[in-house]
Amino acid sequence: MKSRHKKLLAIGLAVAGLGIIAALVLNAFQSNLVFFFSPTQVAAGEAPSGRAFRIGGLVESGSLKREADGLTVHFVVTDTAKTIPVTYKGILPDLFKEGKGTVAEGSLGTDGVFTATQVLAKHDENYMPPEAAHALEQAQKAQATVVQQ
Amino acid sequence: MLGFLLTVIRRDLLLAARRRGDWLTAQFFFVMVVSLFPLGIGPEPELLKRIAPGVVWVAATLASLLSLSRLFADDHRDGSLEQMLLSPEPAVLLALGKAIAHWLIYGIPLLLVAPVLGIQFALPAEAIGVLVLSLAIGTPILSLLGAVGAALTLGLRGGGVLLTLLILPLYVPALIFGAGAVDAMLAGTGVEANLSLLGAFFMLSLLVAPWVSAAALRVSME
Amino acid sequence: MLGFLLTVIRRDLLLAARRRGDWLTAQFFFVMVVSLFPLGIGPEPELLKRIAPGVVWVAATLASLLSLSRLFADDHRDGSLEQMLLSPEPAVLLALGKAIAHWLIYGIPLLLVAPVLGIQFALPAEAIGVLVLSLAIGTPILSLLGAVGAALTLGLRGGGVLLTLLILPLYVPALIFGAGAVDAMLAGTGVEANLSLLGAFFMLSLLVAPWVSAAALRVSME
Amino acid sequence: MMQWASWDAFWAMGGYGLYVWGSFAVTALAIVIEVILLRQSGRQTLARLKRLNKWETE
Amino acid sequence: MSINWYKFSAPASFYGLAGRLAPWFAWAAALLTVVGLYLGFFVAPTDFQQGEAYRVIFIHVPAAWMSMFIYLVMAAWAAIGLAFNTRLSFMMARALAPTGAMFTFVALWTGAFWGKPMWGAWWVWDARLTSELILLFLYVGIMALWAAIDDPRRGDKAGALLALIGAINVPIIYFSVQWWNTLHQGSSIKPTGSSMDEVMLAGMLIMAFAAWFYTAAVAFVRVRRIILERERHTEWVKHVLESA
Amino acid sequence: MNPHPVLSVHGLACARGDRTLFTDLGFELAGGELLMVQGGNGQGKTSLLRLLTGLSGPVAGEVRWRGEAIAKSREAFHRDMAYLAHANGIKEDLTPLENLRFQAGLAGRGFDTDAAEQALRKLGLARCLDLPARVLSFGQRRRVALAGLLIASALLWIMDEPLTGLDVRGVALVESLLREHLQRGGMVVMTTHQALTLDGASVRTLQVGRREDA
Amino acid sequence: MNPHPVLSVHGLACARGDRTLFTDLGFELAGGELLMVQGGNGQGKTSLLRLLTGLSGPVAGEVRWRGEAIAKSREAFHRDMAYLAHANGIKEDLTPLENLRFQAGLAGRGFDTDAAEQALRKLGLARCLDLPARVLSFGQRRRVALAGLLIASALLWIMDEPLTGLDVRGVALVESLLREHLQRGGMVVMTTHQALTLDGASVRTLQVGRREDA
Ligand code: HEM
Ligand SMILES: Nc1ncnc2c1ncn2[C@@H]1O[C@H](COP(=O)(O)OP(=O)(O)OP(=O)(O)O)[C@@H](O)[C@H]1O
Ligand SMILES: Nc1ncnc2c1ncn2[C@@H]1O[C@H](COP(=O)(O)OP(=O)(O)OP(=O)(O)O)[C@@H](O)[C@H]1O
Ligand SMILES: [Mg+2]
Ligand SMILES: [Mg+2]
Repeated sequence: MKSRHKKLLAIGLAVAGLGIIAALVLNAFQSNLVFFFSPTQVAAGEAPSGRAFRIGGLVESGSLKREADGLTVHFVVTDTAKTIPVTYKGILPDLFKEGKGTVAEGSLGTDGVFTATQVLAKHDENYMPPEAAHALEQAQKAQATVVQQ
Repeated sequence: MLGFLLTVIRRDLLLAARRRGDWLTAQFFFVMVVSLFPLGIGPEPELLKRIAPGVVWVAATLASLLSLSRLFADDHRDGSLEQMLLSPEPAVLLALGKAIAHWLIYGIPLLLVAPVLGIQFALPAEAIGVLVLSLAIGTPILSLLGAVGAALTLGLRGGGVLLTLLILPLYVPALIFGAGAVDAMLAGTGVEANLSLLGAFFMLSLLVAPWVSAAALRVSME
Repeated sequence: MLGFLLTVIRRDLLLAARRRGDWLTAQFFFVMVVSLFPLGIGPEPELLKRIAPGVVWVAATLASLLSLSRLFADDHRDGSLEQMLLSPEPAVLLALGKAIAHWLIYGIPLLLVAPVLGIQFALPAEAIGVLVLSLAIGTPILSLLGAVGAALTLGLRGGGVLLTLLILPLYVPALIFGAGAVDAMLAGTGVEANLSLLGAFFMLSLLVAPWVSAAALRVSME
Repeated sequence: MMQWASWDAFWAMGGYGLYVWGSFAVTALAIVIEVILLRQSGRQTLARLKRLNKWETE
Repeated sequence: MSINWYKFSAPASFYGLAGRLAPWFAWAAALLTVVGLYLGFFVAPTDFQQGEAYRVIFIHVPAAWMSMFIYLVMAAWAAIGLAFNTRLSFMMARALAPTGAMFTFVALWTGAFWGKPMWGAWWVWDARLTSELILLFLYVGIMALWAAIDDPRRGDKAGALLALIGAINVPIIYFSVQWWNTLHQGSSIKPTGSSMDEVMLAGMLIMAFAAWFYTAAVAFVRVRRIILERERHTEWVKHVLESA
Repeated sequence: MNPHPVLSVHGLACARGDRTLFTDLGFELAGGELLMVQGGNGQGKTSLLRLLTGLSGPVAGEVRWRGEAIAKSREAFHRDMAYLAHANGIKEDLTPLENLRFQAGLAGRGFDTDAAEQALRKLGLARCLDLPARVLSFGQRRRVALAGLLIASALLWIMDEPLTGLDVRGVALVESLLREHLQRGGMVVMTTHQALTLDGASVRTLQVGRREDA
Repeated sequence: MNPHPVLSVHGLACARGDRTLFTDLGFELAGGELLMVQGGNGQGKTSLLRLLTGLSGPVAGEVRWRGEAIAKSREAFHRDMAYLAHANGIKEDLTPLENLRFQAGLAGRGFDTDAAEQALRKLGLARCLDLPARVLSFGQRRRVALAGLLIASALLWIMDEPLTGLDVRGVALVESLLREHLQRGGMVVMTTHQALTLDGASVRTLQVGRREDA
């Protein structure tokens, strides 16, 4: 084999290899590979069964209830399509609020209630002063009313 | 070219056959590390099943790493590595051949032993299947990357540990995806994503590692 | 006689100081093995806490074993072991000194790092205390027994792996009692029984191991 | 002091003092250590090289 | 004597240049730090969701950026050194690594100290955090390899090879928040614009520049030391040593 | 025979660690010539030989083979050259014959079992053919390495202290091998601290390292 | 001087693996005498020397020191003996001087820094005093080991090919060291394949291995 042929062969193999890599990676990202599962995924049976896993989503507005002991809480995690009720006993992170993101670890009972052993807050990437946030909220509400009308 | 590659592989296989004790010991190490865990952690079956993928994968990693530290060291000490680098054939093939031989000698037996260990940890049959499959894709990665590390640390004192330090960070993705695949199987979620990424990582190592090890070998000879 | 013992220890400390990289790397290896498990097993805190004692103990075992494989090897290769055995002083002191130096160099830092790893695995403070205490009694056992293995496997190829094979079974009791003590702490039962047994095992190794290693050294010189 | 009612409020950081100051303190410490090490090793290198060169020209 | 010793080799002239630049960069870093911290602590408003805890951002983000940026620059120097066998490139790579490791550590530490109050956990094994930890391991591994090899030329090349393979980790760190769903937040600064208040953003960017200048200053000082060591047999170094 | 120098070295400089061993070293060598590299302990003989083989790279200067820099024509050069280093490069677990077989395979050469066996016999290893190299004495191992050199049928031999460990007969044997090789038009670059009798051969010497220590 | 033999060997036999190297070997050595062990490659010289040091045990026979078997009087014997093996026994990370210091400590001897430095200088290592042994050339390392032998002030020197790697000056140096040692009433058992000029010293030879191979 001439050295030019060798070079061509090497380049050909490299290109083929890169192609395979790209295909495999794309395939992987089409499948699920996640730190947590969304309620929709759980509903679709994609989440693990009979063992601990994480769910993530927003805390549904108005769903947060505290029991008398002050530690046990109930809330509902939603991704706007599906919802999962959660119970948790322990201290909640400061950022845990209705309407905000959360990631809860625990297991799903047969009654469809998710018993969490750890609840984390997942915040978004927005940083602004409260006034601005308030103004933004107002604006959004105004827009929403405009749309409704 | 192919002849050279085959000679490199045949030579290492013959040497391994002459030193069967070495080879057996490496396999034994793997079995032993895995078996230590039930001793250290306690015999709770559910717990053991949960940690089985991670433990088997970590043990396989460590077992391969230990044998990898000698991949070029013996040839370096007795001067035959020098002679091989003076061959007219390209050093990439040498590095590739050495990695392939290492996998044949130390990787394949791991695959054969793994099912037994899986049973020891009460893994269900499908999970054992995924475990073996993930190891089959994952252990060659270690042989390839490890060859880079072995070449870089050639002749340094404490090379074995240094090798580990250099290679483990690079190897972490394989560990995560490999153990992740088995875990996903146990959890009843899809294993495909993990295995695809593992495969992609394998292809990447196959493309890159031999060149880097060859360069590293030349550097270490200076 | 004491002078000889001190010379042996001082010499190894000086050599370790000259090669600070080696030493740091061994510590890093320990940290890394422990950190691998969360990657392989998954990040569930409750689970991690459960397996923490076993993982830390197994990792400490492996880290010590790796450095042990070089306990006599370097001295053997460059011929200084031969010279030391030709000293008029008894070889038992040599073996003992080497084991003590090994513990000072590789054992003590493990004790210092262990708390950090305990925190990584979310262990409570008292459990971390017991972990360190159990390691403090257990790691010298490893240095002492490991010296026996290192002497036995001296000059054999693949000595490192063979060493593991020989010594791990002997070390299993230390592992069980050591991890057991921490486990007992976590479970809220008494730790005393485990620690007492560990202490007894330590005394036994201290009495027996140096003699055996000295004899093994002479044998491997033949 | 447009943001803070008092120095106490400043140090309290709205209850997050430990975390905010813990972050900044360790960062400062890391930088100080790096600078000190750099100076030290610079001085050592200089001294060592001087010694070596003198010894070699002897 | 008025011989211009520095004319004779690239390291020699760079030695002088680095010496002249380092103080300027150091002062710039100090100045920017003061301005940045002032903006960050006294001008920037409280955040609407994180309260005062968000102020960790002024050190976390610059440190995280620098940890990745320094790695890339180091790998680039290493690649140049391997390709063209230029001694100075390897020296630059060596001079950068410790500072990169330092910033990686700081990013990890401040991230943990931020995560505890905000997320409710010091540490989780998500993709962003794990890959950043691997970055620290890579830095340490490269430095350990350099330390273990006595022959500087061999050490240079060996470390450079390792640095190059490790470079693949940097895009993984950066894009991890997009590729996988992580607990770590997504990017606040995107090509399309930022989702941050202007004053906050200004403080953060100024602190990032401060970190950049600091890195440059420290690297210059360190590379001067390395140059002296490597070139100690040359006339100009002997001259420098005599006059020092 | 080629009247032009086949191996030529120009302005070679070598540094180990931070010590410069030699600078501006140059020589030319044609077929049938032997170059004896001389110098006391630690003067840089081994370092020079490794530069010549291309195993390490020079700080300055160039080694040329048939007029081309060996860095560029590596393959052709290594096809023509055989290097006997201080380490013998034989595997302890293989018999002498197996050692030679794999050496040939790795060098991309064909292997003739009879020729190899003959070379081993010539070097006085007739009784060791079936033993693993591990049990051979130091001198016997050196002889195996020499046999490897012999069957490589290379044009250029680079030999670092080939006589270490050889007894008196061994030394005489090496001398006759060298003479034969040179007569066939081969070339040799070698070092040794021992005396060597090579009457009739065209021997040149090269002094490495300026200052004499000690 | 002791008129009786100080070192005596009786009916010594040695087997390596399944091969008998020598049987019924005996000799006596008194102060001021040098025993040159001769034999071709692989005849068992190294094996004999290791038997003499007590590092390995004989199949049959006995080595006696001042009339007592060395297996019994190990401590006294090792106080009087120094062994220069093929491996130098020096640590690569220590400087020559540190190496000598620890050697002395490990041998339970006192250490005189000045004397050690002088020995190193005598062996031509003046310029290497501050370097780690790692960067020394092969010949220079051999010289460090020889310096260790020198300051051990032992009565009996056992030396396995002390000349390997030494340049011409080095060989001359060793010759003069040997002469001095013998004149002081010391004893030497050694091997070498090179020629050694020791006029005036009482040199005896011992042939190891019957058959001459090769
Ligand atoms: C140990 C834990 C953490 C690590 C290792 C880490 C790592 C990183 C890294 C490498 C970056 C730079 C990549 C980029 O610019 O996208 C980054 C950016 C950032 N991190 Fe973290 N982080 C940690 C925890 C946190 C926490 C707890 C928060 C907030 C609560 C946070 C907020 C941010 C923000 C706001 C950015 C800037 C994003 C941008 O605009 O690009 N990080 N972090
Ligand atoms: N890293 C280093 N730092 C300083 N000096 C070094 C280093 N490596 C090698 N040297 C020096 O370079 C020289 C090595 O030369 P080389 O091994 O080529 O010698 P040689 O001529 O073959 O000697 P010998 O006859 O003893 O084999 C020695 O003098 C040694 O001290
Ligand atoms: N395990 C074994 N099986 C068979 N033969 C062996 C074994 N070990 C050693 N030998 C033989 O014993 C001899 C070793 O002798 P030794 O090393 O003492 O030789 P020597 O006289 O020192 O030779 P040299 O001059 O080459 O150093 C060799 O001939 C070797 O082949
Ligand atoms: Mg040499
Ligand atoms: Mg011998």
